[in-house]
This record gives sequence, C-alpha cells and structure tokens, in this order.
Amino acid sequence: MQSAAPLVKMSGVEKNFGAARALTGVDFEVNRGSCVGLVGHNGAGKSTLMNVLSGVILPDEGEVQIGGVLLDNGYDPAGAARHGVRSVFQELSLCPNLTVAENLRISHPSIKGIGWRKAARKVILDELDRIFPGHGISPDTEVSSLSIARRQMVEIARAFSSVTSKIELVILDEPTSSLDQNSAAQLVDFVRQFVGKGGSVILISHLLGEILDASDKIVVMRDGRSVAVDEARNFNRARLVRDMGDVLAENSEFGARSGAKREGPPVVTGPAEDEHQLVLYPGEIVGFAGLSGHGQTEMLVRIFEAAQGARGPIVATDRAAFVAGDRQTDGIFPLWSITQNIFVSSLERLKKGLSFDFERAEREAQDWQSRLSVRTADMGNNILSLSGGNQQKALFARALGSDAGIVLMDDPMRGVDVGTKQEVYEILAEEAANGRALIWYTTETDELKHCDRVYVFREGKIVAELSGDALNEANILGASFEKEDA
Amino acid sequence: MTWVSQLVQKPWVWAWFGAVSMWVIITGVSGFGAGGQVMSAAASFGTFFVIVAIGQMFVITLGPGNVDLSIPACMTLSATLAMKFMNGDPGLLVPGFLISLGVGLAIGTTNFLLILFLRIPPIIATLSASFLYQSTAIWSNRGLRVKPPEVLGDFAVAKVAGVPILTLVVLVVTVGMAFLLHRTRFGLSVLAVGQNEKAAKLAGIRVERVRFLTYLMCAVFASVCGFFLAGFSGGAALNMGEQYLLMSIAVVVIGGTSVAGGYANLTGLWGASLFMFLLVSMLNTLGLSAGYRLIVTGAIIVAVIVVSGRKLAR
Amino acid sequence: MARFLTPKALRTLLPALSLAALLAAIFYLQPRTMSYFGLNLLLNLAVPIALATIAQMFILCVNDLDLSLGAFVSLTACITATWLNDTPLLGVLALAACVVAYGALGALIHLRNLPSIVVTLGMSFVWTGIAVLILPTPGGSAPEWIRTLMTLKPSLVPFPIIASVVIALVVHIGLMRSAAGTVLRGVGGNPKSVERAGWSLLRVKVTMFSLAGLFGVFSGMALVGLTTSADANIALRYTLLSIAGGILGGGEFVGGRVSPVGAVIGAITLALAGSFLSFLRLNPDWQIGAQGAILILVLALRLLVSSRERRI
Amino acid sequence: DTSDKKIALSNNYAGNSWRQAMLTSWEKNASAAVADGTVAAADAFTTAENQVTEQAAQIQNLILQGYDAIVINAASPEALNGAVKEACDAGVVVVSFDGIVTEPCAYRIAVDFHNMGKVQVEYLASRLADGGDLLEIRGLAGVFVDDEISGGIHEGVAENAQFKIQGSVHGDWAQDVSQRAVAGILPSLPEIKGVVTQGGDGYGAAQAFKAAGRPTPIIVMGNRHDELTWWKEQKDANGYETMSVSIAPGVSTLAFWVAQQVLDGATVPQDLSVPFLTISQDTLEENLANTQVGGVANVEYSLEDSLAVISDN
Ligand SMILES: Nc1ncnc2c1ncn2[C@@H]1O[C@H](COP(=O)(O)OP(=O)(O)OP(=O)(O)O)[C@@H](O)[C@H]1O
Ligand SMILES: Nc1ncnc2c1ncn2[C@@H]1O[C@H](COP(=O)(O)OP(=O)(O)OP(=O)(O)O)[C@@H](O)[C@H]1O
Ligand SMILES: [Mg+2]
Ligand SMILES: [Mg+2]
Repeated sequence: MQSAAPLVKMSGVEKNFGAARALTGVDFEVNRGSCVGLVGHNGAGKSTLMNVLSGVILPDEGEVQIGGVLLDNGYDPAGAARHGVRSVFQELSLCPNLTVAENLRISHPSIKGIGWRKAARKVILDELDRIFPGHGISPDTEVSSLSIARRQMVEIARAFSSVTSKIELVILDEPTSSLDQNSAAQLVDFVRQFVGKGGSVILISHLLGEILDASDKIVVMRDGRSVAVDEARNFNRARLVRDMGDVLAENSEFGARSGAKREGPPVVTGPAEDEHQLVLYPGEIVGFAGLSGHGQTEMLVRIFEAAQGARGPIVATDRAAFVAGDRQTDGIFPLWSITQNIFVSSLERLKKGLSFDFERAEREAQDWQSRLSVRTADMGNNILSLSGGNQQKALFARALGSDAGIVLMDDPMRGVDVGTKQEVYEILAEEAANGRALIWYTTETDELKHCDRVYVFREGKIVAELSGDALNEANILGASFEKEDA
Repeated sequence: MTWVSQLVQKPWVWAWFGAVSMWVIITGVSGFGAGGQVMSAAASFGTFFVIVAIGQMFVITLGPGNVDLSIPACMTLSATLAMKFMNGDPGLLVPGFLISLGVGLAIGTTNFLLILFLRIPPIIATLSASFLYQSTAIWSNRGLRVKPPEVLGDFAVAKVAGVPILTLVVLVVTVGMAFLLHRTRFGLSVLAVGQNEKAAKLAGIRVERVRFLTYLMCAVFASVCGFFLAGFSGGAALNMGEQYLLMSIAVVVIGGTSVAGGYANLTGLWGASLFMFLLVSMLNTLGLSAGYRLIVTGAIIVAVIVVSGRKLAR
Repeated sequence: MARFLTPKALRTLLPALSLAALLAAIFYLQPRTMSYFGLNLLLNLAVPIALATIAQMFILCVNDLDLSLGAFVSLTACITATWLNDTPLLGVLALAACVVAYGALGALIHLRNLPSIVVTLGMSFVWTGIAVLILPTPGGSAPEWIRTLMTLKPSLVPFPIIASVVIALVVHIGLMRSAAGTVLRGVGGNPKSVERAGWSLLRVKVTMFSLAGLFGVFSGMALVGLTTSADANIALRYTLLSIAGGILGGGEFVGGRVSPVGAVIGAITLALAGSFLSFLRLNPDWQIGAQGAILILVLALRLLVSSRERRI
Repeated sequence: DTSDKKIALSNNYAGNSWRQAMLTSWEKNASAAVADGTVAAADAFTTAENQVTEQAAQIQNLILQGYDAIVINAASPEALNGAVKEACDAGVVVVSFDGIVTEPCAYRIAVDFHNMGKVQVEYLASRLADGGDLLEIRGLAGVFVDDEISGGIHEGVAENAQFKIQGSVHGDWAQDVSQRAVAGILPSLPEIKGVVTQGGDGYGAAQAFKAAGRPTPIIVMGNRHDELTWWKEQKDANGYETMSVSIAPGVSTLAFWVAQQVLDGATVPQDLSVPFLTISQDTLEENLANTQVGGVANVEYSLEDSLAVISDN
C-alpha cells in the first residue's frame, strides 16, 4: 500500500428513483493498490453505487471523495476521468458503428492529430495482448461485427489502456457475464497484476469464485445498504451467501422436479436433424442453459414465431406467450397503464361484442395484483410508476393471463426480488401442473433446479440435453464451456 | 380549477385553442356575422382535411418513419377514375364509389407490399409509388375534368341549419374511428406497435398485419376524400390532392398525435383542421403577403410542437 | 473465405456498382455522353445535389431527419443570387446567419427532445417564406466568381467529376478519418456512451446541424453558379433527393452509419437516373411514373445485400 | 429543308388540364409533321416534379441527345438560363413559350401577362361605372406568371381609382384551393362587385359565392370548360355577362413551327408576342362548342398561322 488514506471514500450515499430506494446510506472505501469485490443480490444497488462513483448519476444525499478531494455538484463522467476513474458499465457501452480503435478515441480525448489512428490501434492492441493474450481481435474491425464476448474484452481493455491521462481506479461491473472461463481467468490474473503495480479495481460479479480469487476486500450489499465489509481471506462461499441474505434460502435441489408424465403429443418439436432434438410436452418445465448470448433467446423467438404460424423447421401446435427479460426494449408499453400492459396479449379473449371489455380487464387485473403481490395503489397507474421487479411481475401476468398453452421465458427473473421469486417458482409449477408447457431460459444455474429437463446451448446450438440425475451444476457448466477455448 | 389544469395537459387542447384564437381574430376584424359564416365555411373545408387526416393519423401512430406520402396521388387517381366512369350519370353513383374504394384498396396494398418486401422506408416507398399512381391518373384521363353526377355534387355541398351534411357524416365516422382506436383489438394493437414494436411482436400482436390494415385504411380514406372532393368542387383535377400532403401531416401533429408513435386522438384532428383553415383565412383577412404567411404558418407549427412536446418528454 | 464478398463490403461497393451500371447504360443509349463535353453536361447539376446529400447525411448521422433541406437550399440560393451578388458583406453575413440558425435548430431539437421530422417540416415553411420575401419573383444573378468556378473547364477531367471527388474526400477525411469526426459519428451509434466519456451531446448536435447548414449553403451557391439566377422554389426536391441519396449511398436512418463517399455516389446515381429515363424516350404519360419506378428499383437493390437479419 | 432535324419539347409540369391540353396539341401537331416528313422527330419530355433543377438537367440531356431545337415551357424565367446558354453554345435552337426564359440567345413567344391582368380591370371599368370593391385571386406564390398578372391588375386598379381590391388570396391555379381560399375570406369582405383572376379559378370562386349565399359578382373567367359552361348557364338563366382571358395551350404548336422555321434558316425575331385568348359574351357559344368536354378552350397554329404571327411581329 502506497498511502494510508483511502483512494475512494463514499459516505452516507442515498439515491431514490421515485418511490424506489436504490441506495439507503452506503459507506464505501477503496484503498490504493487493492481490489474490492462488490457482491449482492439483483437490485441491491451495486450498479447504482458505481454510477454515483463514476459521475453518471448524482446522489440525493452523501458525499464522495477521491484522493482526498471532495467532489461537489459539478461532478460528472469527465470529472471522474480527470481523477483517474474508469468504468466498464454493466450494459455494453461501445459505439457499434465505430471500429475498435475508434472506440478507444471516444474515451481518450487526448488521442488526436495526424496519425491518431496508428496510435489508437497500437494502444488498444497492446492492451488487449496484455490482458487477453490470443484474443484474435483486429483494431480495424467494426464493433457491431464482433461477438458479445469480444466486445466485452475490448471494453475492458479500453478501460485499462492509458495514453496520457492517469488511471487510478477501474470499475468492472459484471465484466465476465459473457466471457468464457479462460478469458475470465485471464482477467482475474491481470487484475492481480494491475493491483500489484499500485492500481485499484472494483469488481462486481455474481460468480463468487472470481470474487474470492481476485479481491483483497469484499463488500456485500443488500437492499441498498452495505451489510458486510471484510478482508477477502475472511470470506468463503458460505459466508458470502449468508451475508447476501436469503438468496440461497430456498432448499430445493436438482432433481426436485421429476419429469414424469408426458401425456399426448409434444406441443413444440425442433428440427429432427439436430443432434439433440428439441421437444416440449404439456405439463413440462424445460430449461435453456449455457452462457448468455449463445442462441437461447433466438431459439425462444423462433418457437414463438412458429406458434404464430411461421413456417420453418420448428413446429409448435399451440399458442405461445413470451415473458421478456429485457423489459425496456422487449416488454413494456411505456404510455400505458399496468392493466393495459397486462391485457395487451388478451385483446381477443377479453372482447365484449366489438369492444374490448375494460371492466372485466380491471377485475382480472385485481386478481393478478393480489396473486403476484404487485405493489401499487392502483392498477390503472402508468406501468413506469412500478419498480423494475414489479414491472417484471406485470409481464408474468401478461403471459400467464393469456390463453396460450406455451409460455416462453427469456431470463425473466432479472430484477425480481427473492421473495417474489419463490412465489413465481410456485406459480410456474402450478401452471405446469395445469397442463401448460413452459420453457425457461435463465442465466442463474440455481433456477434450473425448477426444471424437468434442461437444454444447454453453445454457439447457437443445443449441445446437451440433461435430465434426471444428469441434471446438475457440473454437467451444465461442463457442457457450456466444452471446447470453448479453441 | 383542477379541470382547467387537467385540460391543458391534453395535447389536443392546443389545436382547439389555436382555432378559437383565429376565429376570435377574424370576428374581431370583420364582425360577428362574418364569424358565423367563416365557421360554416371552416366546417365544410375542414371536413376534407379530417377525412385524410384520420388515415394519416393511424399511420403516424405506428411509430417513427411511418407516414404516407401517396395521399395526394391516391386522391387524384380515385377521383379521376370514378368521375370518368360515372361520366355524370347519377345511376352509376354506387359502382363509381366502389371504383374509388377499389383504388384505395389497391394503393394501400401496393404501399404495404413495397414496405414489407423491398424494405424501403415507408416515407420513400409511398413517395416513389405516388409517382406511379399520378402517372396512372394522367394516362387514364389526360387531365380532362369530368363533372360529377349532380346528386353527388348536391350532397357534397348540402347543409342543414348552416352545417354541411358531409361534416355531420364525417363527425359520425370520427366517433366510430375513436371507438376503433381506443376500444377495439385493431386500434389497441396500433397503439401498442407505435409504443414499442418489438414488445408488441413478443406480446403476440401480428405487427405486419396491423401495419397492412393501417396503410390500407389510410389509402381508403384518401380515395374516399378524393371522391367527395371531386363532387364538392365540380370534378377531378390532376392537382387536386397537392395541398393535402403537408396538410394531412400538419393536422395530425398539431392535433396532438405523437410523432414518436403510440399516442393518438381524434378530437384534436377537428381542432387542427379548423385551425389550419381559419389560420389561412385569418392571414388572408389581415392581408399579409405570401412570404409572411408562410413564415407565420411554419412558426406556429414549430411553436405547437415545442409547447406540447414538453409534456410528452419523459 | 471470400472476404470481399461479405455483406459489409457489398454494402460499400453497391452504390459504386449501381452507378457504374447506370453509366454504362447511358453510354450505350447515347454514346455522345462519353466525351468531356458529355460528362460535363451529364454531371454538372449533380454537384449541388451531392452537397445537399452530404448535408442530409450529417443529420442522418445523429439519427435525425431533415425535411426542410430543399427549402433551405432554395433560400441560400436566393441569398446568393441577390445579397451576395449586390452587397457581398451582407450576403456573407446572411449566409452565416443561415448556418447559425441551423445550429440553433439542432440545439432546440436536442434540448427539448423534439421530433426532428416535425420541427423541420415547420421550418420548411419558414425558409420558403423568407425566400419569397427576398426574391418575390425569380431573378437575381450569380456572383461572377461562383459562375466562373462552376463553369471551369479543366483539361482532361471534367469539373463535376473533380468537384465530386473533392467533396467526397474532404468530408470522408473530416468525418470518417479524423479524430473529431469519430466522436461525431459515435453519437449516432451510442449517444449514452459518448456522453459518459465526457463529450457534450449538445455540442455534437449543434456541430452536426451547423455542418448540415454549411453544406446546404454550399449547395445553394453551387446551384446558383449553374443556373445563374434563383427562384424561391428552386431546390424543393432536394429534400427527398438528399434522403434517398443518403440511403442509397449506404447510410441508415438510425445507428450513425453513414458514408460520405457513398452519399456522393448515391446523389450522382439519382441525378443520372433521371437522365437515363430521358434517354429512353418514354411515353410522356409514364415519364413521371418511371421516375418513381426507378427510385423503387434502385432502393430495392439494397435488398440484395442487406444481411437478412431478423427483426423481432 | 428540315426533314432531318429533330425537335424536343421540354415541359416542367403536367399536373393540370391546361398542360395536358398543351401536350395533346403538341403531340397531334408534331406527329403530323413527322409523318409528312417536315421534321425527323418531335418528342415531348416532362419532368416528374415541377422543379427548375430537374428541368435544367433535362435540357442538358436533350442537348446530349442531339436535338437540333428545344422548345421550352420553363419552370422559371431566370433560373434555366444556365442550361439554355449551354444549349445555345452547343448550337441548339431554343424556343420558349408560355413560361419563357430571359436568356438572350433564346427565342421567346410571350404572352403579355401584365396586360392580361390590366384588361380585366379595364373590362370591369366599362361594366361598372361606379366602380366598387374587388377580390383578387392569385396563382402560386413565387412564380413569375403570378407576379406579372397581379402587377397588371394592380396597375389597372391604380389607373381606375373607383376600384379597390378588398382582398387577395392565393388559389395556386387550382380549383379546390381557390374555392377554399375564397370561402375563407368572403365572410370578412364587404359586397364584392368583381373578381379578377388568373384563369382557371373562376368556377371555384363562383361556387364559393354561391355557398356563402352572396350575390354573384362579375367574375372574370378563364378558359376551362367548366368555367365556360357555368357562364353559359348563368347567361341563359339571367343574362349574366362577363369575359374570359387566358392563354391557349395550343401555343405549343406555334412554338414548334417557330423552331422549325429557325432551323429552316428563316429570320425570326427573337421576341414574338401572341395575343392571349379573349372570349366575350358574343363569342362564348362558339368557343364553348369548340372546347372538349372537361378540357380547355384552345387555339392551335398551323404553319400558315405561324408564318402570319411571325410576319406580324
Ligand atoms: N434509472 C432508474 N430508475 C428507476 N429505478 C432504478 C433506476 N436504476 C436503478 N433503479 C432501481 O434501483 C435499485 C438498484 O438497482 P441497481 O442497478 O443498482 O442494482 P444492482 O445491484 O446493480 O443489480 P444487478 O445485480 O441486477 O445488476 C433497483 O431496484 C432498480 O430497479
Ligand atoms: N485531427 C485531424 N484533423 C484533420 N485531418 C486528420 C486528422 N487526423 C488525421 N487526419 C487525416 O486523415 C488521414 C488519415 O489519417 P491517419 O494518418 O491518422 O491514418 P492512419 O492511421 O495512418 O490510417 P491508414 O493506415 O489507413 O492510412 C490523413 O490524410 C490525415 O491528414
Ligand atoms: Mg447492476
Ligand atoms: Mg497513416
């Protein structure tokens, strides 16, 4: 450690988004030359805290100091950069229409003048070589034509590259979510090197192993506050899980659901020439697993289109409903009320004469409100007045309230709190028992415990079908990564 | 008090506010009698704006990039073919009207197919196709002006108690369209697609079918407008639709429909139609020259967007 | 694999290929065009269109659309043929004010988050109104130096070709190759990311709209140089020509994907499409329709290369 | 001998009945001339949009196609001069008519639009000794013809102080636009004695007066069939009297023959003027009978007529 004073000192930080209390008085410190791991359940406030630190949002209360300097109202991303703070945001933030080298220029204003391209190419290539040896990325490729994993590498390399500006702290918000194991390990190694040379890193991840390997200190957040701060060596998996709260409070195990009764013909049949043919029977919950971005969502969409009558290799014999995970772009109708958002998929069913039956929709909406405990005073309120998790419940209600026999779920639990998750798990089991067929794509391996069978995806293809005893975490991970480093 | 503040929240208020202001100015300059007469004229001519604007409104509600630029050509072609076929014979009124409808259906379908299969942005697809429609109109009658059957002409200008009958008919149609937009599966689907096309698709709405019906409807309204306008003004002319291109867009937008899609209302269409007619009349009454009239018109359109845009910004 | 056949390469090549095909067809129909004199006549009116298309391209690049460009070019043409000719100082000031007004429009659109389509629709009335006030009847005359410039007869290569190449290269270097241009384009691709990197979106919008205004002014000046005098409605069709040219040249309505070289080629292609039709000597009834048909045809060509990405 | 010469018509607008009649006259006349070997070709070209830039490009293309003469109805009197100059420099004969061009090297067959406006007021002066209030219907703002006619009207009013123009609207030379504009301004006007127009707007104005329940003033008519028919009906019903001024679309045939004569080596003055077409109360029936239903009153020129016009000038 170079100096005793912490590099970053945040105290009493509060942030409210309307009624949602994202941060409720958080104290947070980062020392020079150390890596802080930040963990917590979805919606705990991790990203919000980092957005405050990097100047993207202003806190309602509390203060932020970097290098002993108090940052006042004029603080913004440019100000953060001046203090040597760099961020890799949770959502990718490269410009897809620019090349890799050009994207470096966006975040490094000092690269300019004649010959800037050559300089930018060299800087980003050197950095990529340093962090991810053997990455195979050309600096002149347009970002839109890179795979998600490579985009993530570019973004990480961009954050660590330095031209003239100083670099003190790099914030990595779930940097490994779409990296393969090999690259993730390269990153952890690099973080250790970087820290060893006196830099600082904040690492956010849901992969606890990574956190334990890379961090010097770990901060656990829950419901907008920091609940545990300690040296990394004092933590192990069990303690992390306990401190994060009721995340693992569920006691179900793999194999809890026995995929028994297959009655009647399948409602979805995939192309027969596939090595592992996709089939779905009524009453089943089938999981889609694998690393994110490996074709699971595309498959769900194709099944959905097949159910709408599109011709293709996939055959679906019943109507389908879709629960979007990416609420903002795939789910919400922002000008409408909660009720209208729920019944947009039931326009035909709720017809009285020629007109849509608004009274009946309202009555049914009341039922859904109590069944899913949607927290709002009035289902006639605008959908955006709901917190993210409650918006997600409305999307569940939309699918389950329709008369579709097939329910397709695209990582639907993003932003749903733990209590509700347990309730939703039960409702899903109920729906399956009532003869609905469900497909559930999830990035959380634990959730696959609620499935009868699981298809693992890699590079757009089903590479494994797991059920019964074979359905366990090791097999899922194994199938996801196989041959991945080729 | 609260109802006032609630009222100014409604995007369509501004159009009506504008219309009333224009009327007050005209009445102030020319007296009360003139005010009544100009209102009756505004109802007559505003009706034609409303007919095309209803279709355009549904199209614009589908979201950014959706706008039908083939309305003028559609009006011309429909009127030309129908008038030529009827050739003034009242007995052929019904088949003549069916021809006009057929033109609308054909043009709507063509527009949609160009957008769907050739993936040309709607704004350019409808513009390019409109040249073809216009050529067809020229080819079919070389611009000869055929008189409409007398009954059609009489119907188009008839009034009861100073109110044009056509206006009453279109008022009823407007109410029907409001029902269609706000209460039926089709209307709600249009609003959903306009808010978030991807989400609409995933919510099970047949987006392309909705788009097809919308462009079809727009063309049919344009062709019907052409039919009655030819009756009203004594025959079809090759340039009869020219004014209706910008007018249909302006009426929709000033009427409070969101160009970002997903929000529409029909009340504003009437306010905006009356407003656009009264604005020109007011400028004529004040005797402003053409240059100033254009500047004032443009400035008012921008001002309305700036004022009503504030509430839509989220 | 055949790298040169990737969709992206095709997208870049397509404008050039369709231009080449069109030129070949014209040369075949009318061999006289294949001369210095012929090319000059065939292409000189494409120069102002190319400039207007570049202007529209700047707007497209930040995900906006300008429906007032034609009216604006008409206005600048009127100013060029009157004030710039009679009282050069006033003319320069007026043209500068036009550029500033465009920049201000960009600021208004950004700050109030307004739909550019409607704002520019309204502004088209304003521009035409001012043009009618400046030049109530057609007339005025081109300043001598502009006239001289636009009728240059350099040896070997006709002036319109040189001008097009220069325009394309200058904008290409400025927007596609320079460091500053990278930031401007980045805003079209991911405004949030550019803003987080510390750039002001407002400044980018204002810059892009001002550049559009500047090229609109150039377009009006070039046009007057060719026509020798102006008219309040002289360039109204440039609005749609410039949009179509920008799209044809590989630009897209959203996402900041533009190509100055493609835009210039697209503008020339559209200008030549009209010539091609007149060389075909169609029946007058169908001459108007044929222009629509060729527009549809040329734009539909994009379909051949558009990677059939599924839109969900 | 012009049997190997090619003549082209460059037309900027085809979107109204006048232009269609103009094209029809050209076609009829030109195809006869081609058939009897007077000229080798006489093709018509129309631009899609009524735009100077498009027509300039069209003229340049016609030069490239090797036409020996180009007959122009121009979108703008000034803004095509660049292209016209190119044509003259390439040795092409340029004849403009109706919408004429000011480039000195071109021939002009001009209608005295200014006078066309002025005679309307003079006619009204002869009818209305006490004068009175007038309504003016103008054409398309920013177009030269509109300005010329309006200028003539205002000059006429200045010379006849008993008249006052109470209102002025732009009807864009379109029936429905005029009707709408007149209906909008009428309520705020005092009693109107006369309506001065630019041709083509008379019927719409009459409809607007009828709809407003106003007495029908003296409306100066244009040459469209519906205007003449309405006039005839009124004349038969109540002895309504007015006049009609217009320019005959058949002037395109005069332009054709002028071009042919120039190619033939004849000396033709650079500026020709043709009378506008006047229809009076007495010649109404005759003209109406010669007008195609739905078309416009027309006068076409044969070679002899054209030679007469040339020698008159
Ligand atoms: N812009 C916003 N508007 C409204 N609410 C927001 C906004 N951003 C975050 N929130 C809410 O604030 C809370 C904290 O969100 P944050 O993104 O910080 O969670 P997180 O810990 O990063 O979760 P994850 O692990 O899913 O990334 C959540 O309830 C979220 O819904
Ligand atoms: N900031 C700048 N302002 C203006 N022009 C610039 C700027 N930077 C570069 N250029 C010009 O852009 C062109 C290419 O620039 P540069 O030399 O940086 O490219 P490069 O990296 O060498 O790429 P390549 O290898 O493809 O040539 C040069 O003509 C240069 O003058
Ligand atoms: Mg987060
Ligand atoms: Mg170089």
